[in-house]
Order: sequence, then C-alpha cells, then structure tokens
Amino acid sequence: MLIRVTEAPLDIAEAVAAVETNAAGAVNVFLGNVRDNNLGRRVDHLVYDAYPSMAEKVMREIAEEAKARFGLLDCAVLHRTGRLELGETSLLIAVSSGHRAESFEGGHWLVNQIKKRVPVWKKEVWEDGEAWIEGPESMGLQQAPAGMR
Amino acid sequence: MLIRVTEAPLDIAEAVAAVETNAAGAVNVFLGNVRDNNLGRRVDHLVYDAYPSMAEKVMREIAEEAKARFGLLDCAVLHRTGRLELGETSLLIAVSSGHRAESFEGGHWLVNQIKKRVPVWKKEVWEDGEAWIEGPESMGLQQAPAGMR
Amino acid sequence: MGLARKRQRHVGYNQGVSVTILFFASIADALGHRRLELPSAPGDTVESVCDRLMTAHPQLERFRPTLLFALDEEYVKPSAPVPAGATLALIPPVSGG
Amino acid sequence: MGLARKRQRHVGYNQGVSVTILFFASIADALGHRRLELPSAPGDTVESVCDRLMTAHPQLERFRPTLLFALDEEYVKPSAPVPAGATLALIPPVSGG
Repeated sequence: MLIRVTEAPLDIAEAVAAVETNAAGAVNVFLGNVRDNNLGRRVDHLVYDAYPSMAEKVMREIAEEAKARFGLLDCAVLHRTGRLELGETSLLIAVSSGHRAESFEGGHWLVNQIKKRVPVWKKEVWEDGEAWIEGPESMGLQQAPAGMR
Repeated sequence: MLIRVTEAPLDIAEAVAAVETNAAGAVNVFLGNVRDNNLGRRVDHLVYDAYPSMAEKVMREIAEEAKARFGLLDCAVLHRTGRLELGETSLLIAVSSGHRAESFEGGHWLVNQIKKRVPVWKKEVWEDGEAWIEGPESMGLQQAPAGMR
Repeated sequence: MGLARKRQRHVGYNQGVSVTILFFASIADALGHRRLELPSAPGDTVESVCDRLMTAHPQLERFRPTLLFALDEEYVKPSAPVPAGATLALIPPVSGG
Repeated sequence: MGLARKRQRHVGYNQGVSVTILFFASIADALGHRRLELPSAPGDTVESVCDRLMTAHPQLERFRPTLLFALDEEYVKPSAPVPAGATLALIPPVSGG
C-alpha cells in the first residue's frame, strides 16, 4: 500500500505500478487537479497545507477500510502539498481489483472519504485575494467521526 | 478525443495528457488488465481480435455519448489487440470533468458500453487449451442496439 | 485453385456487384479465413446474403443465433438492404475490454 | 523576547508537563505560528486546554465552532483527557483532495 504526503509532483505510473498485480483485472486511477475556476471565480493557483504524519495515518486507515469494504487488492493514495499551479495534480489515488465495478466504487468512496477526513487544507489564490477553503464535505462541518474517543 | 485500436502497448501518460485541461478538476482513468484467472481457470495469456476501423468508430460514438450524458470535458479510449501477457493493459480509458462524480460515473458507463458494443474479441489461452470468449455482456447476447437500421 | 482464380477474375471484372463479408474471432477460425466476396443479387438483405453464405459454409450455422451484423461499419438489422459493393461484417458476441 | 526565552526554559526544565498544540491553515495564519506549548494541568481535557488557549489567544475564538481535535494524530472528542506530553492538533474543516 503506497501512502504519501509530499511536496513533490505526483507520479501516475508509480501509483499504478504500486497496485498492479496479476490477479487484478481492473485498475482505477483518480486525479484531483487544480481547476482554473471555483464557484464562478478565476483561480490563479492553490496552496495546500497538511498535518503530514496524521494525514498519512488517516489515508492509510481509509485505504484499509476501502480494501475490506470493496474487496480491493491494493490501494495507493498520494496527496501533494505546497503551491500547485493550474492543471497540477493534488490528489492521486489508484486501486486495483479483480473486476471493474469494485474499482470504480472503491475508488469513488476513497476520494469521498479523503475529502471528509484527511487533515489537508486548500487555500485558493485569486488575482485579487485569497482564502482558506473550509471544505463543505469536511466532517468538521457535519458530524463527529464514528468511533471517536 | 483520443481513440485508438492498436497492437502497441497502451500509454497511460498519453491518455491522461489527451484529456487534461485547466477546466478539469477530475480525471478518471481505467485500466482493463489481463488477469491470471477467469472463472476458476488459470489463464496463460490472451489474444485480442478486432474489427479495427469499426471498433474505433463505435468507440468514438460511445465517447461522444458519454461526453453529452455526463458533461465530460474529454475522453480517451484505447484498445490493444494481438497477444497480451498477464498484467498487460488491454483497455485504457481516461475521462476529464469539472468535478469528480461525473468522472467516476462517466468512466464506468463508458467501460460498460465498450464491453457491450465494440467489435473486439478475446481468446483465453490456458495451459491445456483455448477458447474465444463470447462476452456475456455483449449486446449480441442481449438485445439489438438502439436506433439500428 | 481454378475456382479461386475464377472468383478473383469475377470480382475484378464486376467491381461493385459483389458483397464483401468479414469474419472475426471464432467465426474466422471456423472458416479458415477473415474475408470473402459473394456475388451480389438484386434485393439482397443481410438475411439473404447470410442464407447464401451459410449454404456455402454450413459450418457457420452454429454461430447464427448469436450473430450481429454490421454493414459498412454500422450495426444493422437482418432485414437491412445490402447494396452491391457493401461490406458486411459478421459480429459474434463481443468480449473486448 | 524575555517571555519566549522563559517559556523555552520552562519547557526544557519540565519535559512532559506541557501539551504541544499544533495549528494549520486559517488558524495558523490567525495566530502567526504553527505550534506552541502550554503547561499541562492535572485532569486536563481537550476542552480545558482549548479554554486556556482561547483565553490567551482570543483571536482563535471564531474558529471554535467548526473545530475538530486530534490527540497524538487521532480524532478525539472535546471531553477526551489530555495526558501531559501529548500533542493536540486543532483541525479546521478539511479541504484536501
């Protein structure tokens, strides 16, 4: 299982190679890229902050949960931090499974959970200002995580 | 739109680059790989046959339909033919969209349609024999395609 | 050999009055080749061409129940007319991906 | 400057009787730094540590309603006990991906 929070560009080939096995008939890869617009506003670039050690821990927990829930063979989850330009990839996930349905469902679930639970934050920088985004999907705006002490 | 039936190995980076634009917040990539087993039998390798010119035509129609249905920004669909060893990629699709849900849903729909409609055939070769697979999802075993003359 | 030469000459002389038929996968294996030309007849449909083909090559009958047809790279019904010069493909259940 | 030196010395002398607090994103910007140490008190909970922090840094009050807390890299409830030496992270609504 490849789990990484890093300032370096994310490498699709590395993530795919990490999850491929001869038992896998399907590999699904998701790239979350920096979009040039959000809520009607032109984005110049993004800056990601993270609590790296905890982010990797939570990413690993989510990946283990996805493997069990969807019968995935393997998962890779990588998140980039620091300044990202338009078109660059901030989130890269790859999952492998016997058949295709699990790979799509497991991959989608994984991305949703990452957006809810992983301590990473995005600052949008526009031509005329900037703001930290409080993720509307964050569980901090919704509910306490299950099984919390 | 990148559409190709080829004997050459499929290149993920090429497919991703073909669909990425600065308006795309999400890219979903699917690899259909040669699995070492099927229906309990050990697979040695696969051989794909195709009607290449028609396959590319149908792949393009499906991709256009996926773009319209799911609001995708772009699609790439590549299918490899000839002899493929375990772990090699026979089908590679990449789709881009503004947000992630469409990329997963559009990508999944696209793969399902390809398995139903594109004139490509797979022969499984085992240690002790071989057989052309009649795809259980083929519309030839189910129903006539909509809008057929 | 003599027949093959005759058919070839026939096709060459009468360009456009034949139908090209394409075979793939299991059907190509059963037939031993991937392509042949049949003389075209007025009023031909996919079904009538297929009937003549099956009469000439009865080993293809077993594929018929699950076949789809493509005329000039487009799926068509068995009742579709087949113009002279068209290319008809016999499409067994697909299994790509 | 004098205060900073004093706090540093205090931490050095009393290893384990302080709580490390981590700040990120908007909260780190509002505070001007990403980490500080508060003296630990017997019976401390996330809530009580947070109360002392907010008293010392009232500009953080506005973040409180949407905050989550992590103790030693695990999400915890505000009522969770905070042992001396622990690391408490203030987690504003996440927006990764």
